[in-house]
Amino acid sequence: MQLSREQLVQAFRRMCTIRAFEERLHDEIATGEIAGFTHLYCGQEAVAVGVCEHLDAADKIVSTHRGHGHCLAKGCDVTDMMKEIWGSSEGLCKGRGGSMHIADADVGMLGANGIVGAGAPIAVGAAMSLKIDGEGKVAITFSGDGACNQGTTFEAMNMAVVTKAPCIFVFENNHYSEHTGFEYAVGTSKDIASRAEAFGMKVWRGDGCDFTSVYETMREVLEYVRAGNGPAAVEFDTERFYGHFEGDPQNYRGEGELDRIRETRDCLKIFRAQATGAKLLDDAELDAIQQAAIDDVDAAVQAARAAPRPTADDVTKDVYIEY
Amino acid sequence: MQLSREQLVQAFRRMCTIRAFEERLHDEIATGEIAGFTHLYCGQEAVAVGVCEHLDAADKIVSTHRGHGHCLAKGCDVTDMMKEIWGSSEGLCKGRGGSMHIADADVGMLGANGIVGAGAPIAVGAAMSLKIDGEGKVAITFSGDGACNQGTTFEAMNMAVVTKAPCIFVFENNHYSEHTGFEYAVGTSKDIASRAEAFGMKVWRGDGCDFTSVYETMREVLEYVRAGNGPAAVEFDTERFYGHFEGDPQNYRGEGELDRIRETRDCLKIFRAQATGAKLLDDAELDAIQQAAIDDVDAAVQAARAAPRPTADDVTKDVYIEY
Amino acid sequence: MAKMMYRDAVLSTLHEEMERDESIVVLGEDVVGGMGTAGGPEAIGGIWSTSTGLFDKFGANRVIDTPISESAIMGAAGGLALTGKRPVAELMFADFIGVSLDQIWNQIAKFRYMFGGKTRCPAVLRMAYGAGFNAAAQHSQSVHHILTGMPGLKVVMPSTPEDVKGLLRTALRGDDPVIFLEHKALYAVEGEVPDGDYTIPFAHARQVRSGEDVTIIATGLMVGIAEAAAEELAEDGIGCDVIDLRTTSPLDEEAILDSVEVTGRLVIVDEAPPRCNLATDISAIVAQKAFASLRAPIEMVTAPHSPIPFALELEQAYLPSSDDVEAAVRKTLAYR
Amino acid sequence: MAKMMYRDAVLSTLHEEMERDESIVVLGEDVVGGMGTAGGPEAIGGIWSTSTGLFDKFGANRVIDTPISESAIMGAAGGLALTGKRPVAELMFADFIGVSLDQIWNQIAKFRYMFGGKTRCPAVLRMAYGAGFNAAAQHSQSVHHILTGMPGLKVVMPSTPEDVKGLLRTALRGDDPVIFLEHKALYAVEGEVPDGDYTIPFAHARQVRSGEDVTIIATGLMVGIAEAAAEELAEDGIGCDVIDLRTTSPLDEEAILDSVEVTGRLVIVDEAPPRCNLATDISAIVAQKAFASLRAPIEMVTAPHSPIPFALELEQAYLPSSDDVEAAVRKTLAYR
Ligand SMILES: Cc1ncc(C[n+]2csc(CCOP(=O)(O)OP(=O)(O)O)c2C)c(N)n1
Ligand SMILES: Cc1ncc(C[n+]2csc(CCOP(=O)(O)OP(=O)(O)O)c2C)c(N)n1
Ligand SMILES: [Mg+2]
Ligand SMILES: [Mg+2]
Repeated sequence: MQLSREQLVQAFRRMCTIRAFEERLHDEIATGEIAGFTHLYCGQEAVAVGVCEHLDAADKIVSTHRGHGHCLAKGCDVTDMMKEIWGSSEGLCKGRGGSMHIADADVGMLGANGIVGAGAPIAVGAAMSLKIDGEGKVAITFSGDGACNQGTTFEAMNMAVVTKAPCIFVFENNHYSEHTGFEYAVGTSKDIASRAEAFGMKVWRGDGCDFTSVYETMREVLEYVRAGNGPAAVEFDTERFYGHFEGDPQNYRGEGELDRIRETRDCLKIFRAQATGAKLLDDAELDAIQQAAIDDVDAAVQAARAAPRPTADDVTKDVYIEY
Repeated sequence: MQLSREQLVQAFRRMCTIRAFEERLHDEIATGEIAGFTHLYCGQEAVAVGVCEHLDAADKIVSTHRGHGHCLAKGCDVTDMMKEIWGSSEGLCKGRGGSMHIADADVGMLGANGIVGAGAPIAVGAAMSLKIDGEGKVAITFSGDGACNQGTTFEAMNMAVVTKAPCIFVFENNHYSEHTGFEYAVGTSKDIASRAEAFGMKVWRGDGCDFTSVYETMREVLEYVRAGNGPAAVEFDTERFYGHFEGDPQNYRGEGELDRIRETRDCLKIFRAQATGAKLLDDAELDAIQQAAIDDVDAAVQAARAAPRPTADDVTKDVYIEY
Repeated sequence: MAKMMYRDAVLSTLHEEMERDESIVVLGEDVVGGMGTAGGPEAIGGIWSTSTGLFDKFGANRVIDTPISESAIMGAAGGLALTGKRPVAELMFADFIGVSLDQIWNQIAKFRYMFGGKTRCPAVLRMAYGAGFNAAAQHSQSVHHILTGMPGLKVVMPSTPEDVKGLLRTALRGDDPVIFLEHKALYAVEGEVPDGDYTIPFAHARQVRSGEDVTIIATGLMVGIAEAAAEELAEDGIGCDVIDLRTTSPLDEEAILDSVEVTGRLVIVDEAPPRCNLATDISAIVAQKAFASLRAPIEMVTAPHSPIPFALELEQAYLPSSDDVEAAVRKTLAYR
Repeated sequence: MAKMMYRDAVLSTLHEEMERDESIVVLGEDVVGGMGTAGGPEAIGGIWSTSTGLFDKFGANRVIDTPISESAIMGAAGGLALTGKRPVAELMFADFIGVSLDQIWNQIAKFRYMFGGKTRCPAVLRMAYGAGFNAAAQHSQSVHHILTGMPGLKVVMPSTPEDVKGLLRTALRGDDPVIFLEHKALYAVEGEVPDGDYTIPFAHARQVRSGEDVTIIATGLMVGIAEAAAEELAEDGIGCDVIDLRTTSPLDEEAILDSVEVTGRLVIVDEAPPRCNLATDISAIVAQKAFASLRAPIEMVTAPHSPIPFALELEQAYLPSSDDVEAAVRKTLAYR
């Protein structure tokens, strides 16, 4: 761990915020208060944070249906997000987008996306744009192991290589797409990074449950891409703690699988062990950070509950700028 | 060359038929008699014939916009095809399809295709079907170097691997997609077979201007796929003698490039050199075969010119079987 | 007669027909569920529970779980259908025609025509459509109008479990490509289903309710909305002839024109946005072919020209309601 | 005033606007041509010659030749537009929305709405459409009805070089996504083009010819067909009010309704097949909003419900002709 204390605190704080956000949603959804499909990011926090801690608002990211973690890591406001998920007119997208369509261009977050694989081409376009601007900024697209089978993902990788766009393809391999195992759906190669490599891209691999691994891997990747070498790809091995969406009974999991990953592959635990082991932060400090995140999320939920609701006239607004 | 004399004669005859067919179309199109877009297969004959000589009518192929060669190699009738290209109601597709949509399910030819990359998924479906039938038959899809950038092609390869479909992806790399060089459009890898390999497929490479190379490569590929090992891919390096479509001035070619490939990469010349060198066939025999092909094509053109024309009522026929 | 949910009508028909006809093959994402996991095949079925048990009964060759590759799924359906099989390919959400339209529109719909009538392509493409789940702009759309406009496709929109069974059988026994649109908000709805091997022919609309004052035309989820409005209006002595089209292509023009000839007034309910949709289509047919019968402007009750919003209140306002239908009926009746 | 071909109107406008506005970026297959070849960039332009010289003038960052990956092209346009650029993305044939619809329909069209109005997505998606080249079922289609039905998109269908320039400028200076449909059979047509930096606002139809007996509405290639029919009919003293819509979304409803109010008779010409197309759309609007003015059934002249055939005679029979329009006008006039 080569980060400063401050950096470590910030990273842990962000991971804890995502965790608290998702855990809370898990509880709230069970009560029926939240509408629509919600896909929780719990378990993968180290990826979003390990990637986004390297970025500023001028760097862009494009996300997936499982987008809360990426949004929070990129700097979307916790309360505005919660209001959005609650469907308030004060939500980050005025209640029109919901969980699967959260976006905030001001912080470089170009949208969660309900269509699996749709993000990658958009990120390539953003990267073309950043290349024109010439300031060493990058566009990053997150994709799951399932999304890596969608034709658009492949097209985007090739297009990025051909146009030398500063685009980074981050694959979060959590071993499942819905109820289907990665072992089945990703051919006999079972290797996402190699597919990217076959397009002539430089690729990296890392442990997506270990913040340090993600962070240090991304340092190299970003150095390479910011230097104008064209696109790159990274595959992170990670874990999904909850079901595909809320309501999924997860009976495709092996016996004890969830307990095992919660025990041995929890990025917060791993971070804690590393930080305390290296005597950079102690348990009390970490506990306090974790609690602060929980409190923040609680405040966001209270705000979301109290926030104003949209009305029927809002339906047809913002379809066009002028019509 | 390990083929029997008979097999060699047949292969050469087929290659010559394709060549004669395309050369004649080249002339006829210049006179304005043929409507629509026509993409000639001249130069690539060894691929279509080297592949299809291994197949019978129960094996299926799916082709591209540059489909005449595949059709003829698979056994579509020369005259019926010519009538189709002329737009006659007696054409193989009753004048409704034209050059880009020739098909004949009776001989296992599931269609040329105007949409680049659309054939591969169709071939995977045909392969799934043949797998159910369990008789060791295969489905083959031909794709160009340009088509290998279309998302559908990638999806199809992965899907074939996952479902262990007896599908063979034959890539004809003629170095150009329309006016764009392969060197530009196929990423920095410049290697189509490796992309296929990254999906976990076994791949082969061969010289698409050398019938023997194609034929012997395909012998291995087919043995592998017919044995139930799942899909495979082959990349053949080949040459396109005419423009992308008729009318293309080809000013993207290097100086003397066309002369050079006509001289050194003509599959008919290469075949002739091999056959005469090995004393399997002599020049007079080969000349006679070539002339017979030209005569056949001429007869087909005469027939097409004289063939009946479709009428307005034909427009709405065969949209549905019943409606 | 048995009571059955709409989704079970899909499932039981697939079971029955696959047993009857060996050439039927099912494919799609998670149609088996659990492939490549510790839980194993069928650990969990597809998200709509419309394929449960098929894999166990018919095996891996006929029940094919696919990667997330909709173009390849639709394309494979085309290839299967061209080679003697009867694929039933599932798009988990109809919105995913966005990533697979070419295979549906430019391939499957056109094979027979382009190939001179020599091939048949009996592909049944099932897709869950419609709003009502707060699934927002990319998981709630109606696509029937897009597909109805495409020659070569047949488009089916069952509104009851009974119709699901009868129409799905017809789809599976016909030789043309069929788009089978299942409304998400109907999956859990129960209804009586006749016993026996009945089929419902295409282009035979169902008269949901008869009346002589106004014709109301609807499909899918909108049938219930229209019916509710009609019930409400009946209390005021207004008689609505409610017609469920069942299939939009082919279309039962006769049923529409016959009804309008009697009522002279027409309201069309369409869950899609207003432009170039099925409501305009029916309206145009009537304005051309039953002009003399029309006694008032044709009213259309549709979603607005906007994407589908997420929030409860917004989606509710977005969707046509029985109040909207009622208002439209009263409006057309008020016209003199 | 200068005489100019339709295709050159596209090209010259792109040259002028790219000079004026640095944020405009062009991308598509062979928009440079010759990349990765011995001939080098611009060895040969795109097949429509609508981007010639752009690469040499504006360089590789702003004129981006792409692989054959239409989804990625459209998606990249979305990403460019979301980050402050004004992409002009070309689909070589409109039929290729089949392989790229998701990015157009579910992404570009909806970003602004889904993201709560905080973003703008000024992507101009140019595509060559229409029949007349015997290019058969997959390279000849009209897609305006499909895209007009999609909220969030604007759809432009210029019929003259003058309109190409004025409308393309408006598209490039607006902040919403625009589908710019160029008819293949018009590319080589010449017309007068005004000098100066004029623009043509959307939803402003053009009165092609005035008349008081029948209204004829058309777009794109069909405008000339309608005009020819009107000329023919004028010889018999029949006055046709021919309206070129120019944009189908937004739509100049007023121009349509005003004309029908005068004529009471309406013929709509649409190159698309008959179901759920623009003709039904206009018909429905009129049957609802100008019912009282209508004196005869609304006639629609469209392609038949079939894919587009290849052979000369078949394609000719497939396409609406001025004879068809003339017959429809006479039919509506004969109605009492
Ligand atoms: C084009 C498309 N196909 C299918 C779906 C339904 N779907 C949503 S998420 C998902 C699985 C995605 O798996 P993966 O990419 O591994 O992401 P994860 O859920 O594991 O984060 C599927 C099939 C969709 N939303 N879009
Ligand atoms: C989806 C789609 N995109 C673009 C085109 C236009 N087009 C037709 S052929 C072609 C080039 C294909 O190149 P390649 O696959 O190498 O085949 P070749 O022409 O060399 O045989 C293009 C771009 C098309 N027909 N379909
Ligand atoms: Mg996953
Ligand atoms: Mg090529």
